[in-house]
Amino acid sequence: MKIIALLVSVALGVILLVATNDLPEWGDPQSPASTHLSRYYIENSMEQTSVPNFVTAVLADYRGYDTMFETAVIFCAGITVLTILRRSHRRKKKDVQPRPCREGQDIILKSAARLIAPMMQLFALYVLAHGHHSPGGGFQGGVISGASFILLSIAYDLEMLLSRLKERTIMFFSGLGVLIYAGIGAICLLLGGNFLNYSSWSKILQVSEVEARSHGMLGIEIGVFITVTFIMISLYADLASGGEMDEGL
Amino acid sequence: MIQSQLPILIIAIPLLMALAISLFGRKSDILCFYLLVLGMAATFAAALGTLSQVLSTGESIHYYLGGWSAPHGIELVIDHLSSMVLCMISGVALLVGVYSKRTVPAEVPFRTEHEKIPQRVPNYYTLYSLLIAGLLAITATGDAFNLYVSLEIAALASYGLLALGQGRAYFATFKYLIMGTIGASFYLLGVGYLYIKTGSLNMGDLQGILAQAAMQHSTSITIAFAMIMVGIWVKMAFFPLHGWLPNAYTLAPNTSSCLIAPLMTKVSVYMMIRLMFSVFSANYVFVTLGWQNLVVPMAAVAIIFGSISALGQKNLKRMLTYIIIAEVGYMVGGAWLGNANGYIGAVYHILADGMMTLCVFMALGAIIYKTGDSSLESMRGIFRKMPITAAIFVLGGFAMIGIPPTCGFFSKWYLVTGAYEAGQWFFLGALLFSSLINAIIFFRIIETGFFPDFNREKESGHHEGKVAMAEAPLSMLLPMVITALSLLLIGLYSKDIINGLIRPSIPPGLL
Amino acid sequence: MANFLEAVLGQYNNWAFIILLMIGIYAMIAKNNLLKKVIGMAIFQSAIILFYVSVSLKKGATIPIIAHGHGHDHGAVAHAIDAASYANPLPHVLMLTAIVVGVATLGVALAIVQKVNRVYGTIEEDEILEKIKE
Amino acid sequence: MEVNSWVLWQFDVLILLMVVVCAVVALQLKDLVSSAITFGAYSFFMCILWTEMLAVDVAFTEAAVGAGVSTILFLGTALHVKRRAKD
Repeated sequence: MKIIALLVSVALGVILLVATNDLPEWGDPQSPASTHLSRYYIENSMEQTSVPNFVTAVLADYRGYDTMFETAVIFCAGITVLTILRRSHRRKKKDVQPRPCREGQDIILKSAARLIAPMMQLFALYVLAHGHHSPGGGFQGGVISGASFILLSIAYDLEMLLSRLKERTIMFFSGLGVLIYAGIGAICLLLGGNFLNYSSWSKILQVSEVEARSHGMLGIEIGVFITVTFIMISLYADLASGGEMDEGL
Repeated sequence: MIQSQLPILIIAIPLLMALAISLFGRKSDILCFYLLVLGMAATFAAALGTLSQVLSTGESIHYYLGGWSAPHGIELVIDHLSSMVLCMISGVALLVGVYSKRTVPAEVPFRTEHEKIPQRVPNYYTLYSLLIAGLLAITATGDAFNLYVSLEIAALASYGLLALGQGRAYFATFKYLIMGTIGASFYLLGVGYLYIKTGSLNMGDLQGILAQAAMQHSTSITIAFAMIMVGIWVKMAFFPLHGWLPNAYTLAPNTSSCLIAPLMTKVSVYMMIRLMFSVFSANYVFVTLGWQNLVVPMAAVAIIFGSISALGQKNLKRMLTYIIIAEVGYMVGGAWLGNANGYIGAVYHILADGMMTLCVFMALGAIIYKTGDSSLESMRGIFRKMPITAAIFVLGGFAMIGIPPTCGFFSKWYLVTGAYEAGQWFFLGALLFSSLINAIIFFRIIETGFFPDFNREKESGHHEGKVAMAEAPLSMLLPMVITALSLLLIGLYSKDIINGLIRPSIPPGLL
Repeated sequence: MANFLEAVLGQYNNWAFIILLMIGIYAMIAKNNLLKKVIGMAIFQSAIILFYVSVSLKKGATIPIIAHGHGHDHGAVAHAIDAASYANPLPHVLMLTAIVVGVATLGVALAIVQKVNRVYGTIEEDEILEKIKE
Repeated sequence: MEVNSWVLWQFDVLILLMVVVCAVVALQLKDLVSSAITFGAYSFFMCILWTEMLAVDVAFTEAAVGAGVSTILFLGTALHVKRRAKD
């Protein structure tokens, strides 16, 4: 097996090195990759969507269909992990061997986590809301806000988190996020535009079509945010407890 | 209005239905089933709608998502070829959906340790619907990168569906996951090389740029093509890269294998054909590169390997998985023959093989559901116990052998003609050889099925007439009968399908 | 000599990406421990991301965000945009999607590893194969 | 080195070196928990590299996902399986 692997990896390396000779010079502003499509995006996205961050504009609007599937992929992963790992019943309290690190109730850790978590959530919301103008957006914000819950459940334990946030709620919200995304797209159909054509929202929102695109993007970013937040919690809860949902790490 | 929005409905309905099942189906399992069947029926109707639209106008439909025109936004392209595959996918999804009414509650919630796992059935149906959404999105898309994302969603859902089998299924699925990720990553790398050379991701746009003379002889484009092909071959389990398939499909729950076995490999073949002829061109693949003399014999080896391995299997389900590997060889070989007859054979075989794989897997699933066993011995006396199921199994077997009124005959006819025209004698021989092996396999099963177990009868002193009928329930029989009829119909109307649907999609440059 | 150095060092991004790809695929095929295979998989995917990101770079460009692009005077701003002064945003978008797909695959892979461990009591491939044979 | 004057190439090469070293170390360590942490370091260096290659959004995502959540997921798995790997 090792020999096969070595052969495959060396062959791959050699083939890619051969291909390298033929590529345009690194960093050339006139290379095809930088001129054909990307020039259009850079020159027109501000005018057409009024979003200064090109990445957000392309991600959420020009290629919004990709992003919808990306959100669905995350949702799908959450469901798959849950289906594979989840165990039926919790083990009885007395069967669980408390891990050594869990014995001391660390007051410093808990207090710090309690202080940091709200800050993280606030920052996550900022990243979400300011994604049009700076790096960030629904996905990054969602991961940060998911991480704040993960932090809490590491400092305390998973049961504390799950007693406040039921599993059913987690799954409900993670589906809801994708539904918000696909729903915004589907309402465009009802308004007479193509799927995910946010400019048709201008009839409802009473703004110009360009502004409507900007608002539509914010809407779908919120959907992505919700899904990612809850799927990150769900992934952590499943993987850290081995599907038992007891104490976590 | 709805007419012009049909292409997106095909993809949006299963996606929204997955969410609906996940959000509202948690209360009762049977509600999930009805939601799924409803969604699949609506999808099938939408797919038929686009098919009739394509047939009546004779032109492909372009649907611009977000209202952005072609190279800047993502577009869906539905032409003759993709509308046919869309109908097949949604049709199979509907049939398996109906079929799953009894099988899913029987095999999904319980595990080997006999504990009931909460929410298993709604999750299963959610993944089912997401898988179908992914496969339909692969088929409809006109964007090379979007294909990757759709591929991944279909792959992730299929890992979930396959892993729910018996204990050993997890390890098999892990291997599948590793191989699947390698395949998808190779595809992504190939698209990256195409992007760096052309600056575009839209398939139609790419084809236009790649037709330039400078691109035709570029090394990195050749390597991009090789990467993409290797990636897809891993996904479809083409011969030297097939290692993950038999275990993953054999150990999976029956409903999952009924769904995934007919669809996953065929959609990968469709992807290969789409990329060969709609991103690159027939001229580039067969004249500039001229790799057909390498790939077609490889396909012949795949056919021979698959057939011989199938002959050696005791477990019927495992035997069928090896036949799938052989069938992949048929389609890859046909597509790479480089002439019109080979292309027709390969495309027609996507449809025909999808339906016949479904037919035999569903019949076998019904037998397993009743007898709890998938060895050859479980077939003993099956004609007496489950006459309809057995008849359907035999019909599927006839189609796989290629006996005339069934569809299997016509695809083989075109493949053999194409191989003859291209002078690929080894491939032609492999086709005939595998028909022979399939005949041996299925007649052996039929023989076992016709004769009751004499030894057991002697022991228990039963008479022949006393064997009780134990036919599968109606929810399983109905889709099986429809599938079996479709095998005959696709065969009988083969001329119309080929002239109406496949011939208009023959790419320019194939003779 | 100087040319050669330029040719080798000027392409160091390609070197790094190829080396990482080779490490990743070697680990995915050859490593015995399933978790190591998963790490190999993650390295393989991030190598591809590195490739795409280095495609997006332009000489003398800045990050693909219009500074002070607030407000509704976008008509005026649009004229001033010079495509060569911003990095190419499209590969960034594609790679955001690829990272998300990567973490989704990672989660599923880890779940399957844990389940394999639960069924066989080990995640070493050779030991699992032995147990399957029994 | 005029070719590379447009990026801090010394810095670039240093980080690429660290990335490769972290990748190899993460794969070679026998202790899976250390391996997971090293992989987190790998993601972190990747993130620095991408910031410097002007891909700020990608870097942000990688910092949150690669160095943050996937390290935790790796750790969670490493603690549930036998911690010592054979290779």
